[in-house]
Amino acid sequence: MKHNSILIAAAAAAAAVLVSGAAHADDLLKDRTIGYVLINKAFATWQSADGKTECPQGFNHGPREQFKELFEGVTNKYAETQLQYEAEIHFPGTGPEPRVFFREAQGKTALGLNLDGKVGPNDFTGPDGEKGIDNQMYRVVGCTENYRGPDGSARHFIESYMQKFNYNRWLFELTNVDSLADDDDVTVTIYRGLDGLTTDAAGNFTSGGTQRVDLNRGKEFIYSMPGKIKDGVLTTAPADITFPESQQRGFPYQSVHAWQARLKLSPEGASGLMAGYLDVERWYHNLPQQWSTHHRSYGAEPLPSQYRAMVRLADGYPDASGKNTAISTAWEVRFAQALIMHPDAPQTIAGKPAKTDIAR
Amino acid sequence: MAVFAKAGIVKAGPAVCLVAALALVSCSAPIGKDQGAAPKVASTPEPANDGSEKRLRVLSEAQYLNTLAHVFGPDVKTEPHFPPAQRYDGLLALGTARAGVSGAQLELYQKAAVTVAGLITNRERRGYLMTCKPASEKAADRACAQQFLAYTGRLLSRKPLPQAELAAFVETASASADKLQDFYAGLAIALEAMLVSPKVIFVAERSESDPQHPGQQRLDAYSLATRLSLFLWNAGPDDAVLKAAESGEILTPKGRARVVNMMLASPRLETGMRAFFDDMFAFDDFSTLAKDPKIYPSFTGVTAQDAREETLRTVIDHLITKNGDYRDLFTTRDTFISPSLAAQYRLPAPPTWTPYEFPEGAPRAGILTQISFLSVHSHPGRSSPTLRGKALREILLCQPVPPPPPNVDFSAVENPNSPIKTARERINIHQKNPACAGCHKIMDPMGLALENFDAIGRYRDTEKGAPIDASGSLDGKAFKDVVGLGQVLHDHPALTSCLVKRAYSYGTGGSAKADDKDKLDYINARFAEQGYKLPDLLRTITLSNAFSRINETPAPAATAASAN
Amino acid sequence: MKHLRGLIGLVAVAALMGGVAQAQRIAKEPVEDYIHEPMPPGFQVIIAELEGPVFADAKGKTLYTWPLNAVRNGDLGERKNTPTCDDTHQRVSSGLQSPYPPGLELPDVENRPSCIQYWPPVYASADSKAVGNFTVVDRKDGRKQWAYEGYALYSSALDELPGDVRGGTKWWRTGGDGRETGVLRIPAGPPPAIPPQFAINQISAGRLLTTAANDRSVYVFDKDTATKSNCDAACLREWAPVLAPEGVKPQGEWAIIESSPGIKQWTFRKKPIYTHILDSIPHSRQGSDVPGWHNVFTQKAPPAPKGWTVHGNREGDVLADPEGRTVYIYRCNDDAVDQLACDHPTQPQVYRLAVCGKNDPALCNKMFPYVIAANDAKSDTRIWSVMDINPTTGKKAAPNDPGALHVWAYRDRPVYTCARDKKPGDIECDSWGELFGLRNGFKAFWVRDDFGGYHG
Amino acid sequence: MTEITRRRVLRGVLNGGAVTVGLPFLNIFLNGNGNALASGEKLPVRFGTWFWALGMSKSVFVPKQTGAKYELPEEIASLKNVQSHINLLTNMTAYRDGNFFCHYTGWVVYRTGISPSANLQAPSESIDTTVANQLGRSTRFKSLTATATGDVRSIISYENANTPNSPEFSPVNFYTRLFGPDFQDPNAPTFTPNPRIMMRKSALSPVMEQIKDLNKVVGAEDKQRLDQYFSGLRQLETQFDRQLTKPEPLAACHPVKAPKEEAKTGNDSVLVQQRHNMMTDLMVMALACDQTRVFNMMLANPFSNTTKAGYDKPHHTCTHEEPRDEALGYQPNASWFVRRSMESWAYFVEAFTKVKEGDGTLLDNVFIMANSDVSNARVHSLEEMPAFTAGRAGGKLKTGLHIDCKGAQASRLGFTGMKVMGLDIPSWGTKSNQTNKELGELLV
Repeated sequence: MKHNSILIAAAAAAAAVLVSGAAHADDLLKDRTIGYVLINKAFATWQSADGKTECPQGFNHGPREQFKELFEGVTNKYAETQLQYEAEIHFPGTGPEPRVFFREAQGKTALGLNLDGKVGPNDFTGPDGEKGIDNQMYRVVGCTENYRGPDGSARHFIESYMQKFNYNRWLFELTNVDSLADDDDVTVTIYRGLDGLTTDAAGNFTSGGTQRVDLNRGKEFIYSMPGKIKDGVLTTAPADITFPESQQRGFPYQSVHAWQARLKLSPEGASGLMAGYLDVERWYHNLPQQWSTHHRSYGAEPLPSQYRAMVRLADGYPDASGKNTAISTAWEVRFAQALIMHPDAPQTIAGKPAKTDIAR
Repeated sequence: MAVFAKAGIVKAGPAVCLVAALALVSCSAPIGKDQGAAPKVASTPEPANDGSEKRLRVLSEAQYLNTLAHVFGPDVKTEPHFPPAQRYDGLLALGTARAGVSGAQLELYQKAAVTVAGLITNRERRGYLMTCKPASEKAADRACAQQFLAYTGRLLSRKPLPQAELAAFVETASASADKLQDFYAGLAIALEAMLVSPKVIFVAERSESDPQHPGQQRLDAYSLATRLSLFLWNAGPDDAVLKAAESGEILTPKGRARVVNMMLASPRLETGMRAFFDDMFAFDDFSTLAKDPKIYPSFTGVTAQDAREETLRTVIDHLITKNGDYRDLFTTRDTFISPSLAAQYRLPAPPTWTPYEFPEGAPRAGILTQISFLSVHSHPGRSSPTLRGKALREILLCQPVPPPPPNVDFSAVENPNSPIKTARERINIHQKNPACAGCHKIMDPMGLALENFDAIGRYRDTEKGAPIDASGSLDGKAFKDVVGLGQVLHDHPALTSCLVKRAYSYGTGGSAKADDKDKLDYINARFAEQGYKLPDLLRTITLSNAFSRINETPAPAATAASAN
Repeated sequence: MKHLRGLIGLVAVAALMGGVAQAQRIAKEPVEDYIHEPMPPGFQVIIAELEGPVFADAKGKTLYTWPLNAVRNGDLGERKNTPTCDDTHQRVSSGLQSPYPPGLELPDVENRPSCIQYWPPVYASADSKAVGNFTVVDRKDGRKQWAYEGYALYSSALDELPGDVRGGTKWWRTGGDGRETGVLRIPAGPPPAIPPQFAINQISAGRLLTTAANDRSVYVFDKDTATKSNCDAACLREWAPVLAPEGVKPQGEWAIIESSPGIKQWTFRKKPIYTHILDSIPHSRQGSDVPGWHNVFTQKAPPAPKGWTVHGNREGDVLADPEGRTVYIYRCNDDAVDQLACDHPTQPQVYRLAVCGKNDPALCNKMFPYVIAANDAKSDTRIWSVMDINPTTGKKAAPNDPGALHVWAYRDRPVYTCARDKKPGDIECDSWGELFGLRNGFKAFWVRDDFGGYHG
Repeated sequence: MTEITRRRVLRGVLNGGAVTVGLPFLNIFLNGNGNALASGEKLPVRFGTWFWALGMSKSVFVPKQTGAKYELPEEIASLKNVQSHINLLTNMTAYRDGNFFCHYTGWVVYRTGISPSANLQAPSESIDTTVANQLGRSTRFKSLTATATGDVRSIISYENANTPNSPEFSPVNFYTRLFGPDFQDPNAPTFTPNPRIMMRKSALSPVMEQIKDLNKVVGAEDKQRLDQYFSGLRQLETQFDRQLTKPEPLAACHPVKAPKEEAKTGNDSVLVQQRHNMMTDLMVMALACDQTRVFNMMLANPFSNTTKAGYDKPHHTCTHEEPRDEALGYQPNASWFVRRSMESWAYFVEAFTKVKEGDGTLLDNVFIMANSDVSNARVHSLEEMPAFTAGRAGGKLKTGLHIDCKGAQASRLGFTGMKVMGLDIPSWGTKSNQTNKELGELLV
């Protein structure tokens, strides 16, 4: 087939753009559709200049420090120290931890969105004064170096593997869009993408790249929800979603209830916050699959203590016994505008009948 | 039709530009006559002619490496970094017929030979690349050395080695093997010497008298095989072509036709033609192309590399895969895009190369409007109608333009905060100054037609707010925009005759001269009759006497260049 | 071989003496051809089911080397010509696998065997002389030991029959990234008989043929014959013939054809071979999704037990039991200087219990259940087998022991499923354990990967 | 003493293989005043590289001032007595071009101008091989690579894309290879020509025969070109001749004592420095004795395992794990490791000044480029990367400068080196790392 059919369809509209020239945001709309690909992502951790406001007792101790605090002078048997700590990491309890002290982020200021529409006692106030911000995860990670900006280790590696490992490619496409300035009824569809990010001469990730949609292995990450655009800011209706997040070792995903985004749209892309109630068990279960205890000590992240804090601070989606299973969380995100391609026919490998011969 | 020969113009000066302009004007008049294909007439017979000169050429680095790859395998690689050839009469290939091999260069060949010989005789490869095993690995084995060196010598020097020379190499291999007590080390020494020998590095064409036409000289079988192979495959002849030379079949019209058709049908024709067009379009400029990252952050090294590939892929697909009309290359909306080019064209494209057709009415038509031409003939931070116009004249119409006079005052053009907005206003300054008007009149009109594309080939319809006027005229034919220019170029007689001239000189290894006019006219006529198809042009050239015959009397001692 | 105190007693020494049936698989599937190098007297080459040709001693025991490699905080393993695996019983951890300190007393330290009890050196007699790539190196204890390409040779106490390769494997990125797997022993074998343009990539599905230069998988086309390539122009846009030298001497399973005028193309086992231009990752298998095209293995891995299945998910394909539950492999390498393994039933179980159920065997059996085999279940390959396991101790049990489970095993080590997996293709327990399951933990039995993740 | 022509001596040498030239060597091989090579050729310029691991702590590494007079911040304070011999280049960029491999992409871009597309697989030959191939005189060793890591797997040079050059990692082996039995001391009377080069020379005769055959078929003008080629063969022959004749005596080359015992293996920073200094002394003497003209020295692996006594984390783990000290503004222990590396760099440069050559020192006739694998190791950043040059390259290179390269491509350092060594390459590197511009400020 000489020409790829979708290419022509998408391109015919593109020609209109070519003729008109200037890259005014609305011009990037092609048959009322525009796509974006994620290029930056990190927990939204509000930080004071010297860190003293939110972390008066300094930052948390990591595995190396906790090991000394837990076992030095107590025992030096491998099974009762290293294996015991690893067992506690993989099956953390929720009881007290006498010999170690976990520092939660203090203060009332945090970044994030008002997830429950209410202004509750435990809510935060945004740096810009917005009330009712729900972001209890900030308390959990706010004083752990791994997650603090600008170059906390886990923060850096989660982002760098998001950028370079296509398993994590994450797109959203706005359809039936009349204007990128104001439109109270657009459709937001999330996909996993298949292609790398485009870079410019200086090595920064830029807009204009192509992203094919993964209707095959990435089918489980496809979600759709309504959205509104007001004064160039997109807000999406809350929806339960999952998204891939791997540092190329394990291949886990995150699960978020009432996920929603508030993004400022610009010709080159979109930036702002996304937030929701992060499933505590899934997020914690992913940690040892993502990075080892060795890497956790890069940013002094004490996993067992962190689990206890999450369980304590979880503020949503109670289970049958009334224990909350999710914790309000916010991420700072940036997207680049991208040309999204839908393959002709959805391949259905995932649904393929089971094979028996390993070496087909 | 008056065509400039660069060497003929002694020194640049206002008068000279005027002459050039007049010549052009005169040549524009007859355009009308050739308009429209001549009625179907029996194919024009080739005029009697005594062919081209016998030449001594140096293998280019690509030809040397292609030959090694096909003889010893794609993983026998070396990066010799031979100094680049000099462009002569529009082609680097013609520079190889004048270049010598200095002592320093020979050391590069020698070092490359040591790497290659080492790879061939190492433990991993010897089992596959050598058809025989020595009696003992610790001593000479004349028979096995003879078998390998005969086989390799034939493929590397493009003809069987004379018995005496082969014996000398075998003797070297055996003496070395005994001295070093290692058969393969000895063989490597002989192979190193062979790889730097003149019969490998140089292409010395030999002629013989033509039995059917007494008194007429022609290329001997092996020289013809080599000329064909370097032209169509950009590498030495393979075993099959050499066999056709050994049997003499290649010297018979029917035999040569069979070999030529085989070579035209081979995927290796693509390698040959990519090398030809990359040379003709002067794409070696890409190796030094750099854009200002602050003004054009999206133009990266990858974009430049893909832009070069886009045009080559379009040309090969159009001319070979689809056997299309050469002139349509300047109006076609078909192209190939890669992800990085897609970002420039603001189109979606999956990884690897995808065929793509610009929609009707889009300003992109013809390879002129592809990012390669537009970006390589522009300044780092600004487009340049003059550079683009000059390139189109010289590359596509074979009309060299004299260099600018030394005392040009660029201040008016260069000062950044002048009230002038568009390139057209800037260029008009040239028209007022007689010293410049002569040449700029023949360059700028075409360049201005391309002003809708900035220095990295992205479309724009205004410059600093002012609308861009892309109209103009080429040799008396007016056009209102770049698509119009493409159409005018499509019908310009110099377009097809320029390709013929370049192809014939590239194939025969030397620039066309005054007395080649009737040969070129014949080829042009056949080219027109066959609908300007490249494979047919290649067949016409390679089967012609103009290609295979040799005019024994060497050119007059004066420099070879002469107005033609 | 000196009988070991309890730990390895179960090895049927008698079976070995008898040199029971060669482990040669029934030659239905082609096996890998190799270069027949000169070997010391008594040495032999045996075709292992997964690893292909491996060296073995006179009794058929597979030979291993332990090449030097980096762990997080230093290097372990052996340099050339300097064997270090000796009779010392290590008592403490080396601390080289960060972030834990050195000097922690190893589990079950009293019964911990010495390096050479697990890895008996292949001694050479005083008058043994070097042959081909085999040389004789001196051990610190004054004895002489055979070495291949300079690395000292050992056999494994875990191997029972000729063809067993239970000590170490070529499958995981062994010897590659020791920073995560620890420094592993790898089976030594003769070089494969393939032209230098090609390389072999050991994956779970077998010995995958790729190009040497950039690890691109090669493919064959159903429509081709031994002497003709039927890949037309459109096909050639997605498939590139692997070019061969002009006059190569066809040998063994390799030959060349002129697939189109002037183009010489390699053929392997009478099929022209190509690379897939659209492959997005090295040693990819995406090309085999195109109808009519197949990856090329010099030797395919033995099939999984009857009825087992393969399921797709967000990263690739994984092996599953007949009910579609993903199958997991447990691997463990301890942190001592001699890097002994801890993932075989005869080895300490405390490592596994720590990460599968917080040292509680019951929780372990709930979270990571064994794959129960039918009583009459039988495996027709050596690499898959059934064994009886005491689920509480994790050790081998006699068939009629009370509470013993009849379970499936891979390389003589039980395989598991994962209680958290809910549907076929789930990989909840993949990369679970120390260093994301590569050092002491569980990895799903990956059969294929489409995104280029680390599968260990 | 009878007049022994050079030709007869050579013939004697050739036929007899190892021949003891029992005659006073001086007046036969030296020119009039005995300080330049017999052929009157200028002293050769050598090309070298040096590698340290895990970048720098920017706030205490990058000087505030640029140009000639800049103060050395504390992390590079140890460079004070070589400051006048080196140039410090800061703020260079290695472009990823779509691929990134931690601690590999950075240094491979410096050494090949290409961002590798597969981890631990070089995209092409490294710059030292390119220079070695282009250098005129082929010395005994095409190039010499040494490492202070004591580990043969430490790769910093590639012969071609698939063949790394494994380094010399043990001082004792390096000594034996350099100055062991087959060392040809230029000042000693005995000399055994290398049989392989003898054979290479004799192999040229069938090649010269071929020219007669070609001369019969070419025209006058082309005969000139064949003559030029023939003189090229002659030049090649004299090249081999020179390698077969006893090398001119080199005052700077004097025998070195063999290292007493094998250097201790171990990753402690002190042991690494000891091995580095031993390897440096041997390498400098090898250059003084003209055993090679291209050399590489590698202080540590990119994932450096160098340890600090009493500190439980090796260098690489420390760069990731050590928190930044708020007061100091950098990671104190990570900076400690870089300071030790800079001490080794100072020792390396200073070693060249201790060898007299002609009327200056060896450092005057050498171009050394030094680079690392990252700039901020904590996040593997490839922007704002530091690098050094050392030596005056026979007078072509300025020294004593700090240059802020304002984000220039890292490959421009290598391109400058190749230009200074007289290579005629239009451009180097690919994609965003492709360059054809030298660092002008460095050139005299």
